[in-house]
Amino acid sequence: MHDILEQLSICVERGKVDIKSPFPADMKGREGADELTRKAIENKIPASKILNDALMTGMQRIGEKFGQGKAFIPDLLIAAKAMNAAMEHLKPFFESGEAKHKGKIIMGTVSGDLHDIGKNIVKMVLKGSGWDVIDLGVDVSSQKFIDALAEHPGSYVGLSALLTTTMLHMQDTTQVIKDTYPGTKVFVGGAPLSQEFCDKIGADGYFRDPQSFAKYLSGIVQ
Amino acid sequence: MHDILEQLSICVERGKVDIKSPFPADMKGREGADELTRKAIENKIPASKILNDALMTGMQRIGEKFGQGKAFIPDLLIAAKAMNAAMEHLKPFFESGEAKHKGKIIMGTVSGDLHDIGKNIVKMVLKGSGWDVIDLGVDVSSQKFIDALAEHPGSYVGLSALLTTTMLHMQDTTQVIKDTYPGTKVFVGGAPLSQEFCDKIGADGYFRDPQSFAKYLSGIVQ
Amino acid sequence: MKKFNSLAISNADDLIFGNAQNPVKCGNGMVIGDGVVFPEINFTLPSIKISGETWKEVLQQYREIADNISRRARALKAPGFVVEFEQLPPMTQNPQMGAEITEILKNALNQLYQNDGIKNALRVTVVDLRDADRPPQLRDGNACHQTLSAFELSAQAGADILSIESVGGKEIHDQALMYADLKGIIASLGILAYRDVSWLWQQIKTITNRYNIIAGGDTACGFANTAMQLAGQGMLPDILAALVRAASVPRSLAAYENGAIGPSKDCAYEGPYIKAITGTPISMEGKSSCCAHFSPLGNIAAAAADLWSNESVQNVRLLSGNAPEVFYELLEYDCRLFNTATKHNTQRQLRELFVQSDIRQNIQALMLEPETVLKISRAIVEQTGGYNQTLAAAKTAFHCMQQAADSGLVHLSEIESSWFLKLKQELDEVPVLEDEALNWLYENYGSLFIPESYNLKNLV
Amino acid sequence: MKKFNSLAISNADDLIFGNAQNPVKCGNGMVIGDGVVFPEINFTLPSIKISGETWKEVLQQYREIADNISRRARALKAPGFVVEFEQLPPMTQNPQMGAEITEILKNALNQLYQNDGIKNALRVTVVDLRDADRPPQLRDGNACHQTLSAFELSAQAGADILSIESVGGKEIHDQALMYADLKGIIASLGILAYRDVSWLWQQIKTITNRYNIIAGGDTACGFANTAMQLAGQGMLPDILAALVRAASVPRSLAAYENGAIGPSKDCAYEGPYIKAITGTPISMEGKSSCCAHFSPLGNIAAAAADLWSNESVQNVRLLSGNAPEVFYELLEYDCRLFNTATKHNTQRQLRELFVQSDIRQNIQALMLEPETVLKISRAIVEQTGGYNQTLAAAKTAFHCMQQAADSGLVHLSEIESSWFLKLKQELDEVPVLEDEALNWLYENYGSLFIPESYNLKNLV
Ligand code: B12
Ligand code: B12
Repeated sequence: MHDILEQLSICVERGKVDIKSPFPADMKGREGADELTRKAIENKIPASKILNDALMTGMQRIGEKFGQGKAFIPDLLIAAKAMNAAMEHLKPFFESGEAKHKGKIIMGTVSGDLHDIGKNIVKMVLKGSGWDVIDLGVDVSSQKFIDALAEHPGSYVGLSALLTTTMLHMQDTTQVIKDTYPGTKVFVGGAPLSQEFCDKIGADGYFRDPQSFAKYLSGIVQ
Repeated sequence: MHDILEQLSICVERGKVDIKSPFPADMKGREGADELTRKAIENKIPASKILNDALMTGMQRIGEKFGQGKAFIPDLLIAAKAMNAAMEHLKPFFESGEAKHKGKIIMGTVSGDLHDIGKNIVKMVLKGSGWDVIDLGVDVSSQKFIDALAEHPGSYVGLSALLTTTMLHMQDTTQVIKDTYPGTKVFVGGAPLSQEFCDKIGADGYFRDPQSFAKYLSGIVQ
Repeated sequence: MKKFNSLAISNADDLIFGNAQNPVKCGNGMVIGDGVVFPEINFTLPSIKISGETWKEVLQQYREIADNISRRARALKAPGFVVEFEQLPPMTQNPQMGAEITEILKNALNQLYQNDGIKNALRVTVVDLRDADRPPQLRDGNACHQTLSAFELSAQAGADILSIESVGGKEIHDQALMYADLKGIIASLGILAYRDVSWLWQQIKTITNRYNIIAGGDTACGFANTAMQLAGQGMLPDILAALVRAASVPRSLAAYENGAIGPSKDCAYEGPYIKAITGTPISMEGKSSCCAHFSPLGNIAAAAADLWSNESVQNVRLLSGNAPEVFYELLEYDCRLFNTATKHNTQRQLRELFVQSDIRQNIQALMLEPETVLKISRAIVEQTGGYNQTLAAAKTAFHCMQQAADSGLVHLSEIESSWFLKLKQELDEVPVLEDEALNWLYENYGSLFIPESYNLKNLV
Repeated sequence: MKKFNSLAISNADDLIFGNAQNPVKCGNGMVIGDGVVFPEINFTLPSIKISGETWKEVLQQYREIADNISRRARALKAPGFVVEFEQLPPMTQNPQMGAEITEILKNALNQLYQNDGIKNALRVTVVDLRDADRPPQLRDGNACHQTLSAFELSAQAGADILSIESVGGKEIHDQALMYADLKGIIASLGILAYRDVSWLWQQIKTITNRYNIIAGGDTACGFANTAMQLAGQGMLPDILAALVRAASVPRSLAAYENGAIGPSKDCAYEGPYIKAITGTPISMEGKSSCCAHFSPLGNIAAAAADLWSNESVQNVRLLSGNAPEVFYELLEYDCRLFNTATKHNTQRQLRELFVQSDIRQNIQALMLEPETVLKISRAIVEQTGGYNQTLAAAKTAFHCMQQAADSGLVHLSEIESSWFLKLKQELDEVPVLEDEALNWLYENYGSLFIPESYNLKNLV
């Protein structure tokens, strides 16, 4: 593989945005994702090759490390920053200016519930593994999910709840979604949930953490 | 009240069967339920008066003490023994030879479950408060309950279960009973149960202990 | 048959958590009773019927439990633990069912050991199906054969330790308890239960020998814990429950006379006696088994524990996670405390705190107080034969309670006191000779048991 | 406003469970922090929607919980306990709902005291509804008014102690935490959260004064416990969670500067700092709150507790009974142990065992180690103003962690070590001046918060 691409993938993996960025300490003063992408383009490496062989590779590596407990959320986010810096240069080469997405997922914390940290993490991890996530925020009514599905037909839906008293809203929400858009897959998560509860309310899957959710989703699109 | 009756009620309450019985220690050598009942009859006190004013009164007093945590199961059983000794003399005076019962209750531990201590205690307490209890034992199938109801129409039913895996048999059993004999009241109890579970399976009442069950039953027959 | 004529532990100071004279090695690198207290985590199914249709789901439940506990063990950097798989009736009735679950659990434990170095062992407790019939047939018949076959298949499937809550004698004891009939209680425990436990453990021992695994131990759960539960609900006097506790020791000891080597079973609160007499490591449950039953012994139960158990909890969801992993974490923290004390050489002080925190609250706690344990244990080993031992245990227990009440250590309520007098009188009337007691059993409870079940001749 | 310029407890030996310099009297005969540790039992609804239709059932749930706990307290002959009623959102949104439940609980507690002499007090924690909007309006608007009105109605309905888990500054902190952005973390805690807590507790204090009840305390739950949860799930470094813990102290301290007198809130693990600085009795949760969340601090959390809590558990059925009574029993046994140690004058040894059992396992535990608590507390009281205090706390915490790692007390994994270097570097770059930090906040997170909510001028 091209040396520049290898270096670039490392910059993404380790979150080295540009030459000025202080992290990681051992790469201080060296060129980052920004500079290396420019160089790669100058070297006439095809944009799709840069994207796939360097940027995606780097993201994938940090994602795997995260899955193995060898990286944290901030590592993912910083890698994403480096990736974004690189993408700025690649945008003109892609029609839509965006990398190809695996699909769309509409996410939200259900009605009455304001806990969103878990949901946000799921969002991040899914984004990191190539999904287009539409985040409806917290305290989201069934109607809002329906509206979002109207706007983004064929999306998957992910519901989050952290309270024993709001998790039951997942039931109506799932019901309404399935009634209005039959065939829509609805996934659920959040600390008080269980597989049993998921089965009871007729949702299509429960996941305890974003990693297993992402793995499952990758499975169904392949 | 007649002095003999007062003494007799004390013998029943305290479980003094006859002159030879060593308990209670402070009544050693004194006449017991056996002798005093004979005396009462000799004194031409009407049998129904002996039953109501002495025997039942004694049983009621010990039952109340039990309810207040001032007596134990063996106290109840020993009182019942004294009562039975007295009843031997009264039998000829009653048509059926039995005191008037409040009603019949069919009891059993459900299919697959062998725990019976709790059920037996419930039985004792109910008997003590005037109910006719038909005990079907442990590991009782739905069919056996139906058979018993055929034999004792109009009875209440009490189901017991101690295992999380057998409590679900209460559901079918209740169902079958209600289908076959609509209007039959089914009550449930046992350590893993809850009001919620009772509601879910469509039973008519859950009680955590025999005292509250007995209190409730007395309420509905009045 | 082994006879225990003297105490393995004769100084109360040495009757302490984490240390047993004869540690037990088993499973994946586990050594029990050699200085460290480990959790013994137990669990059961949530409300679910066991049938062909639900079988997949049942297996999935056990898989989930094993995964969750493993994750918690890793997160807490646990040194090791024991898992108890307590079968439910259909799993023993169809021993291949129990075996299938045993295998799932064993595989998960093997993996945890290989990947993370966390030591572990699997205890399988089968259901004593012989309890199903009244009167029960104990040495023959379908229930007996199924029970023994469940042991066999569990061993084959990977169990490291076998246990049972055996029920011989209970057909009498259940009734005798209700009447607070000490003659019946002592005869059923000392003659019937003692004989059944002896016979049963010979059978189990031949199986564990064949598979080179551990014969754990039995428990008087159906006797003494029932009494404890009933006392807790205000149905029986506490002093009676305490008496039954002591009187049940010889019957459980019979397992060790016949080949069991521990760890004893968690719900056997007679554990400290077994440890004092035989030097066997013991499993105990206390405050952290609140999920399974309330208890007047929450802290004092820890005094001599080598495994520390939660008794049992359904696989239901709590706010933090599923109940089995939740209680696993709780046990792990308890064990950290025990083991830190041992490391700092302050284990005796900690034990003293456990003892002192319960001893004044309920007379049942007295039965687990180390000096009392030794006193009663001594009375037991001075006797030979189950009946003599049981009667001696009861009498000594009564004596200890009397002293505790007299000295003001424990306050007895008014009804407890009046029962105290009653029981004292009754105890004096219990036959001293086993034969006499046996005759009395035949006379008073003859219809309730089958003499052949105990290899006794039918007197009639 | 009170200023704390020195430590109420300057000797680590005195930072110990059961004893606070300024005990709090409240409720039915309760005195907290005067030598005895009491349980603080918390509970919540099982899976059930709160609506007009279910309201009767909801009330019935709370009645059942109160009955069950009372029965347990009687059975265990408990000297006393605190109940926390933590409201759920609809109960604060409709404060008369919260009040109705408060009344039910209070009546049950009054009865228990009258009939059985068991001391007790009722803490009511309302929901900080202001969190609902982004950016949140903190000092005005519907959510703010409802929240304050819930305090008022709870007080009227019989609350003895008021608490809240307030959220000012969280709108920034949530984001900053994800990026491990120390500048954002310290500024949001030290400037925004500090200002909001100060204002909010002035409001609460006027209410508690009016009803002559107790202003309990606040908690950095949404900040530091979130970080702890995330670290527990492998999402954030432990060292970051530890840092946030220390950095959240000044923000919670602001409640005490403005009238709170304790007991602090259970989930505020900053409690020991509050106790060291102000002498206030504190509520802590540890291993026995495993029902509510897993924790790397199960034992060490007990070191300085005056109330010992289970955080929260749903009213679901376990094998022994309902979960709230189950956890109540567990807490009671824990407290027996604490109090027995105090009675035997071995409380310091027991505390040492709690500390030593966790300290090597996870660096977050270091933040609760008494000497470390005092070191960081000292650094805090030497500064004035929330921002300076927060920065000093973070720096001192970092220093303590460095020492612990260097001395080998704690072992850091490879990624933890690499993050250690990263955070060290970042910490050096955090602005020393509050104004500078504020400007930086405007620049980097300006769109996420409303300056008026903090009585700050809008810089743009
Ligand atoms: C932080 C926190 C808060 C913060 C919320 C901050 C925020 N912006 O989210 C604040 C302080 C505001 C808060 C408020 C309240 N909270 Co709160 N809170 C917590 C706490 C401590 C941590 C939650 C958290 O963020 N965890 C970390 C994240 C990463 O984990 P997670 O959410 O479980 O998400 C993970 C998985 O579940 C999964 N996941 C999540 N969603 C989804 C979705 C899908 C589709 C999939 C596949 C996976 C998935 O992936 C995530 C990453 O692994 C918990 C305690 C606990 N044990 O969870 C209490 C807790 C949830 N809160 C509780 C309570 C009671 C409340 C309040 C009512 C308190 C009060 N009286 O004020 C209010 C309610 C506000 C409201 N209307 O919602 C209770 C719930 C009790 C109950 N009855 O259910 C808990 C359990 C604490 C307790 N007392 O025991 N809380
Ligand atoms: C004694 C006992 C036994 C004895 C049973 C003796 C007997 N003849 O009943 C023996 C040793 C035989 C036994 C066996 C088993 N047991 Co068992 N047993 C217990 C124990 C310790 C006490 C039960 C008891 O008698 N309590 C005292 C009585 C008075 O209380 P109660 O039954 O709850 O009844 C009261 C109320 O509930 C109510 N009530 C009861 N019935 C009814 C009915 C009505 C209509 C009403 C209104 C009220 C009511 O009134 C009663 C008086 O107040 C419990 C532990 C516990 N925490 O309960 C385990 C327990 C129930 N057993 C358990 C288990 C697992 C078993 C076995 C499978 C063990 C094994 N592996 O061998 C077998 C199963 C046998 C079978 N097929 O049923 C588990 C259940 C777990 C689960 N999944 O549900 C428990 C919880 C112990 C544990 N491990 O935690 N057990």
